[in-house]
Amino acid sequence: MDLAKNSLLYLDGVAVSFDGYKALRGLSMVIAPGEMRAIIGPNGAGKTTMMDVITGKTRPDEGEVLFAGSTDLTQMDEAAIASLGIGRKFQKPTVFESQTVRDNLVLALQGDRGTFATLFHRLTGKEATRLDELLETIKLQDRQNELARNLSHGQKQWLEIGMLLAQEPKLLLVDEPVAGMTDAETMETAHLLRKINETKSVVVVEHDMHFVRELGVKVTVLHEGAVLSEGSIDHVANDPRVIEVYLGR
Amino acid sequence: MLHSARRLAARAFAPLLLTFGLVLAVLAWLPSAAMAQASIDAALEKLTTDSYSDTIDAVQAIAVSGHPRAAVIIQALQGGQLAFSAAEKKVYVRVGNDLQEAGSGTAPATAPADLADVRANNRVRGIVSAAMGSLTLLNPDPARRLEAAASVLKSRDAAALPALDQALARETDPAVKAAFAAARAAIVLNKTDASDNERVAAIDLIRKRGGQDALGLLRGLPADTPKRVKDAAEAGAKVVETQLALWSGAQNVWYGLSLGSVLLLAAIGLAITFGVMGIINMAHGEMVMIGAYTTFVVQEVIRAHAPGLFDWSLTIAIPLAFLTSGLVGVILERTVIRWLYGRPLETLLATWGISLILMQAVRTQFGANNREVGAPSFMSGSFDIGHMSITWGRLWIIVFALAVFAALILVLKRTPLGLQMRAVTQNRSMASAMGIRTPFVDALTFGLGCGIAGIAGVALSQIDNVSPNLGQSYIIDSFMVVVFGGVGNLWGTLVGAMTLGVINKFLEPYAGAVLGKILVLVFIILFIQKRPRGLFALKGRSVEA
Amino acid sequence: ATSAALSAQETIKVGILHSLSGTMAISETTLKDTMLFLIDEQNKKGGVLGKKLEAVVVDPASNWPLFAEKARELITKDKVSAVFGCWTSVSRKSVLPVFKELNSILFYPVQYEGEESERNVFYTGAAPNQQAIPAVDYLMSKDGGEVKRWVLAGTDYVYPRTTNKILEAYLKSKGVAEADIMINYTPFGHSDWQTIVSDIKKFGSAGKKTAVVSTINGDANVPFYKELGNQGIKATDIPVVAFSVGEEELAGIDTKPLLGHLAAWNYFQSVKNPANEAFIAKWKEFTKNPKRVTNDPMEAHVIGFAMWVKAVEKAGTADPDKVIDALPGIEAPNLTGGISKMLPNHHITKPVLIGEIKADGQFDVVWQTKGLVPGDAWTDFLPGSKDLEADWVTLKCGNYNTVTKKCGA
Amino acid sequence: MITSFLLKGFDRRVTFAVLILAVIAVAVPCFNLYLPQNHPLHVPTYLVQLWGKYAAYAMLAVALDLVWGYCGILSLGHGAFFALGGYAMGMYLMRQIGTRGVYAHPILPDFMVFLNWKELPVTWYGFDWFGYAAFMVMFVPGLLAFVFGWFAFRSRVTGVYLSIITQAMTYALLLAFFRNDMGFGGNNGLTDFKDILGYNIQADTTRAGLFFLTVLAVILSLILASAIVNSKLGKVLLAIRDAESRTRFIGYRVENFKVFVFTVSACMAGIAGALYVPQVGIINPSEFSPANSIEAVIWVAVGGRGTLVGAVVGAVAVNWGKTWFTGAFPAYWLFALGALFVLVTLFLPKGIIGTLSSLMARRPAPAGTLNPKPAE
Amino acid sequence: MLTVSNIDLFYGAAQALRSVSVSAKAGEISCVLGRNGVGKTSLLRAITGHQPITKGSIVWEGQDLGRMPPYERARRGIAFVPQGREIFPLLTVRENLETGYACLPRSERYVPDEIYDLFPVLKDMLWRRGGDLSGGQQQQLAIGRALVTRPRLLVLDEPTEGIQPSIIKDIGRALEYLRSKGTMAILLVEQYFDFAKELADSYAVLDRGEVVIAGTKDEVDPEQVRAKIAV
Ligand SMILES: Nc1ncnc2c1ncn2[C@@H]1O[C@H](COP(=O)(O)OP(=O)(O)OP(=O)(O)O)[C@@H](O)[C@H]1O
Ligand SMILES: Nc1ncnc2c1ncn2[C@@H]1O[C@H](COP(=O)(O)OP(=O)(O)OP(=O)(O)O)[C@@H](O)[C@H]1O
Ligand SMILES: NC(N)=O
Ligand SMILES: [Mg+2]
Ligand SMILES: [Mg+2]
Repeated sequence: MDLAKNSLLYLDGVAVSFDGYKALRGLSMVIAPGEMRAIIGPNGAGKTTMMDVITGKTRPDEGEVLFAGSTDLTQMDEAAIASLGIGRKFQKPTVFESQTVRDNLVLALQGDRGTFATLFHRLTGKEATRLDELLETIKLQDRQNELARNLSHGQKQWLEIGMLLAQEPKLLLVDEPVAGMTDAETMETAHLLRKINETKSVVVVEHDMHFVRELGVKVTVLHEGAVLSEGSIDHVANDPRVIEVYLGR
Repeated sequence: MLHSARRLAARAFAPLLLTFGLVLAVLAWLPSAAMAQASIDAALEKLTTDSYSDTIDAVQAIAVSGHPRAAVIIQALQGGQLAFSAAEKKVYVRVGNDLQEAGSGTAPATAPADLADVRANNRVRGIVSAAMGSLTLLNPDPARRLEAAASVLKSRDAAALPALDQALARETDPAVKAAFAAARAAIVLNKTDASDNERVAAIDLIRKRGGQDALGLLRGLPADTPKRVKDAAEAGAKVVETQLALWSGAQNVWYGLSLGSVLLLAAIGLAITFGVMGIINMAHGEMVMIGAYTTFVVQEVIRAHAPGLFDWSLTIAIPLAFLTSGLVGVILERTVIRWLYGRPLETLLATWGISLILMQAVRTQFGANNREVGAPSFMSGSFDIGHMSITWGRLWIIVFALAVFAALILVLKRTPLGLQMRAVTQNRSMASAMGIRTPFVDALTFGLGCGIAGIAGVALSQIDNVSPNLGQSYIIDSFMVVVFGGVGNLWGTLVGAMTLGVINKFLEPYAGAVLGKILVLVFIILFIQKRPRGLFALKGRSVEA
Repeated sequence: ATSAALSAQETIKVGILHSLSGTMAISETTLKDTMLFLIDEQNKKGGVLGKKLEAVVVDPASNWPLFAEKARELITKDKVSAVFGCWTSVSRKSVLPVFKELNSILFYPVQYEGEESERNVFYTGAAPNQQAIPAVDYLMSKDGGEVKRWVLAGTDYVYPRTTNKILEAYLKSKGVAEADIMINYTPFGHSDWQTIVSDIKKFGSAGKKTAVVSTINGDANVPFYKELGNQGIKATDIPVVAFSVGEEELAGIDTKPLLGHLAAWNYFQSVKNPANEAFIAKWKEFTKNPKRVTNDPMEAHVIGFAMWVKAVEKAGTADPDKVIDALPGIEAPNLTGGISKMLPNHHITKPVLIGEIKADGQFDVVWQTKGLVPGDAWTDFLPGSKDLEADWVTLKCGNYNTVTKKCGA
Repeated sequence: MITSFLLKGFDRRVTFAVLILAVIAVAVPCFNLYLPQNHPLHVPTYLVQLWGKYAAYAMLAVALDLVWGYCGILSLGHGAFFALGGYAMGMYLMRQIGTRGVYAHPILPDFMVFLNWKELPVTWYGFDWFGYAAFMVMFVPGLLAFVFGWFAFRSRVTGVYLSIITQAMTYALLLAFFRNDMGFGGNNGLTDFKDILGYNIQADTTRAGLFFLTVLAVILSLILASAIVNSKLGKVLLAIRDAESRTRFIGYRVENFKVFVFTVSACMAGIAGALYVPQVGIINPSEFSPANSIEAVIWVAVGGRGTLVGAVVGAVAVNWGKTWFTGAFPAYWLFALGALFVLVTLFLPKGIIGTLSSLMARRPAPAGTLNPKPAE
Repeated sequence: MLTVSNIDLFYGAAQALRSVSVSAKAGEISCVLGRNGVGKTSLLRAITGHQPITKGSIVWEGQDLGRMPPYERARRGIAFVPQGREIFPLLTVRENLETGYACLPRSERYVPDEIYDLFPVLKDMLWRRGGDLSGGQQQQLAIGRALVTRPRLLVLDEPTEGIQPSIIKDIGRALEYLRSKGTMAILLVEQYFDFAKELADSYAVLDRGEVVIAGTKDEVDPEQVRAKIAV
């Protein structure tokens, strides 16, 4: 129980099935406040499904999902969970296509999300500065007034990362952030995440082993909906079961 | 005997009594030919006054005249083949294009100039058919005897008892025999001079027979009926009532399914153009209408050139309606719809425009009025299952709707074309990259949806107006059905249509047609709250994204 | 719409306000053609007051507010001298204020629920006492089958509801018990009649002679009659007498199974009368269609138009205000052999005919009133209106209360 | 706060439109009332009334564009809100008739007298007072929209499912209002109005005044709608329109936003209906007919979805076309109108205003591809 | 043999490709590299016919493809694995594969076993809807689906995106195998440089819509390429 109390995110025995197919089978995991965790695992292991469960997109059939030791996430909807401070970047980049890059970020900026608050909202100087910072981070300053639909695949990835940052969540769930990025960008992203981790907790899913190594954090390996192995990157990379199902020879 | 028969016949409740009078007269007393001739001549003269009451007197007189041509004359009147000349005071029977003098059967030298039909109104027709029916208690055709039994059951007249007893004694066919027995029981039950035991036995028999008529009989006893009989009748009525309630449940299901099949037919084409292709096809109803007009044209051509084929008219119309509506669909797809893929909401605007154009085109070509589409003989009439009546037309429509549905499912799920259709509508550019000729498949899919709507038009022409507005009256229901069932799921459309049909038919008797319809709409609204993606919702990641 | 061949000085314009599209086009298109035909005929005779008549046709598209808009357009923009138009009561209600405001003339040719008499409107169709009540009287007579049990089936709107209310009161006054009256309403365009027809069948199987009085309107009729045929309800068992089914409607139905069902109107195409035969012949010629039928509302326009022409000639001007005053008292022959007269209440005198459906889609007239029945704007069978009287000649009032002796009070 | 909020509404397009509308609002009544009949600029009363009707339609279109164009809620039932507003106004006008009805009943409207009603139904209480009626004009449609939206949006009914249940709603109301038992005049509806706030409803001055008020209402609704869509809430609406579930994941309560615009829009539609009724002189159940609501959607599409000003232009253009066609070619006008709709979709894919503004921005539409974005 | 010469491509007014030339030969793997948004995908869309070009030519097996629609190109042996997978979401895995039959003669309408050998997961999931698969599974399906058409030119847009390391290796081996058959030209767009380097027979590096480095693996220094991408 202590484990749960002192954790930021606590999953215990989470099971999800779709029309009989068991995507998660008793997944348990604990993320401590301020921790960054890398999650790897074969295609179809259930990584994205796990994030769906945490963010309220999918209701688990069984198991406990607690945030900050006590908040039961399984009883809340997406918006409520997001307001708790859990932000997410999707595996397939999803941005608001018919709005400008800048407006995408404005929407994501932290702030009161109430109906009337947004109706009468005016952009403060602080917010504007923050926007410029973010645009610089994601290298889209010169495209800030373009519609998001005109971005290339990789640029959308960046924009989505920017939106995640704009929310300033307590916990960031990042699903395959470097897919479609060049090696150099991959490294940059790793640094970015590490910097963020100074103040926030991060859960990152990736298949890029260089990237995971660069993060230098504890790694959890999922397989068939449950934890297969956990530990440092070197530990899991040498685990024969991980090599068998995931890394290959 | 004759005398008493005549006196009875003169009474107000004449028709059936007269019938039995005739039977008895024939059986018991053969009048001399001369007397018959005299009475029929007097009667025939009455037919030339063009007055309904004279006609009724004449029919009654002819019926009891015993004249050899009596049946011919009455039959002619029934068939509208009896004509008269007021100037000559003569009556003629039309036989094809020839005339026969009614009394003699000889052909007149010249046809009279002022020949006019002997007219009949409902009252005359009632008496005529009773007179004709009189012969049928002993008719060689068992079906006719059954009808005769039914009419006796309805009349419950004690005077018919002896004839009925006689017929009963001779009867060999068990079904007819049962019917005769029931008719007899109906008479006995209402006969004040029958013994209580006889009447209770009759009640028993009627109760066993059951049905709406039985209920009417058991509940409609005269006021002076002894208590014992009354109680027995009431007990019997209760039994019949429960049984009828069950049957009426079944009947409602049947009505519901048959309404459902109409909804299904109307919606199924839309399940393709809207459900599969995502086109908000407001012109769907007009495709149905075009199918109905195709049926009309086919029937016109058949009527004009090959009347013998009339019973085949729908069979011929089905492929033609499919092709006509389908072709219109293909043309529309190639000229308008194809520019709108990826802009589904704009298809609403364009197809609405198309619908206006098609409606007005049909109005200009065929006029604003309803057009007559007839029913082939195999779709007319009805039969009974227990105490439930099933009309052939409705039965065929259900069968037809299910057949169309099955065919469509097969095409979509089991043929390469079906796979290509689904692939194209799910991701047009990727389908193209896989080598699928998307323009061809698009045109064909839209054409298929429209063609099926056209087929629906053939069936709907049997139960509804064939007018330029035909489509408008189905478009809303069609969308409701497709959406209620779950967009993109054909099975949903089937189950949705049947569910809405049955619900509607169960609400209607309690709430009335108007409130019933309102309640069905409210039901749909509430149901969608529970299942926001319809009855058979598509599930899974791609849908929820 | 104006054929601008003649300048406004030389012609008298006549507005035609009938739906040519939408749900009512089915009924109203024919009336537009009738008016064109009548105007054509009149022009052949030299027009009116030495001027040619000019038809102005617009399409109010079965849309009630559009009726008002189009009426206003006809009167103010096209400056027509009179308008012939409308079918449904709601369309008439919609244009009424316009005609009153702009003081023009409307000839309304369709049977309706009554309870109205306006200075600017001339009602050439039947009031309830010219159709519904005689029809019921006939069914209660020996020839009509001495009906004891009644189904009042109608479309759920004002005309059927009012008519049925009047009929219910009337039947009860004739000693019919509550239990022997079944009232049923259906929505516009109702197409699934299975339940209702089987209910009627049930209601009629109680041993008493039963009849259906149908105020079912428009498109719903075809499926209704088809279902009657399918379920084998014959006129000799349960006759149906309809108030809104005429030759035009029957043209769209296979009438063989409907033999003997009835309709009550003030005119049938089959009426044997030289004037009628001449009219039918010319009509077929005008429409170039030998199968084209005629019907009651057409005859109403024939009478109304003839009256208007006479009134214009009497007044010596087509000015609506003068013509309105000239119209009451004008007589014009109807097509059934009588002379109809415009009454001070702006309704006319008409014969009432009962016809049975024949196999060829025509009606066989089986009964008719001895003379002409004057149309009654305010029915005597409803408490609210039995004291009211309309008289635009002496009282100059459409709703004079005979008890309080005041207009509109 | 409110003024600075409303000022956001004045973007270039709206400001331009507001100016033009303001000129029309003043000029048309003046030209009607103060210029002699034979003056070339004189506006006949029937045109004042006709254009007043178009203005009411335009307001309905703006309301619809707000929910459809910006939030992706394709309501096929907006005619119901319009009609409810219209009925509220009609009931007020009906009560103003007083003893001038044909049966001269001091309280009951004519149709109640002749259907034998003995007393005024509760639903009619208070409608003799204009303030109450004016309140109900907004309150009834607003409440219906709020309740309907509350349930539907909470249950996450979206897309065509929502469209179809809004259609079911208006269809059910159509059938209900047809029934005489409802006490709203059945099929004939409410008509034969005499005066409004003591002014004769048929007087030219009243007509001109109503016209002015209606155009003013259009102006206000344009500004309000524009302010809403230009606010941050407007961006949230767009986000919901394009990716509803994504919007949830960044913490917005989508259902609240939807209920908010849906209700605001319904109130607007109700006011439009209330302004419409005294000008056309009748309100009856056919206003609930699903086809009317679809037509309103079509006005918006013709003018340009998601442009607000386009809604005004579309409503006026289509209705003016209808007026003209039905008079000029009564037998063929449906061909013309139908063709208009087809041609607009094919050649002006963003509607009149949408296409105009992209032309002015000199940004040619993405070339060539029929399907730039493959379906997901 | 595919020869793309001097093509220009526009999105509205924005130019995405400027006089780009690349080529691909049977039995070789040609790699296109570049940072985000430089026009790699645009180039492939031009080749497969999803986006029209305004200048230049694309010649395949001696024929100028001009404005030929994508399905005609597919019928001429060009198969496409797009970025973002583009699975038919409501078709089952099997049906997704069978869409490839459209450009095959009746006798060849089957799914070659090699595909299941390469991606065993597909075999287990034949009856699952494509849209329900995980991202990596979808990517495997997209590659398998392209192979069903027995292409002579295989165009792949970042095929390793989202795929687990062991399968990336398998894909690499598969591409080598396909190359070794000698009948198929392969055009590969990649960001994962090490993977590309292993396979590439020739390089084309794009920057801002222009080819900045081009040549065979012998002519071009891989480190130079890596540096160019890293800028
Ligand atoms: N809605 C669904 N219906 C059926 N199966 C599903 C559904 N959602 C996920 N699955 C299955 O659940 C499993 C886990 O999927 P998930 O997306 O979580 O995998 P993943 O670990 O994120 O894989 P990848 O690395 O490829 O992204 C997969 O086998 C997938 O096919
Ligand atoms: N549909 C479009 N409309 C307008 N501009 C577009 C469109 N698609 C791409 N672009 C722009 O064209 C340029 C090239 O895009 P492309 O998708 O070809 O890049 P890419 O090299 O594939 O990038 P990535 O590695 O991110 O996939 C980018 O700047 C992008 O913003
Ligand atoms: N007046 C009628 N028939 O509506
Ligand atoms: Mg995943
Ligand atoms: Mg790319």
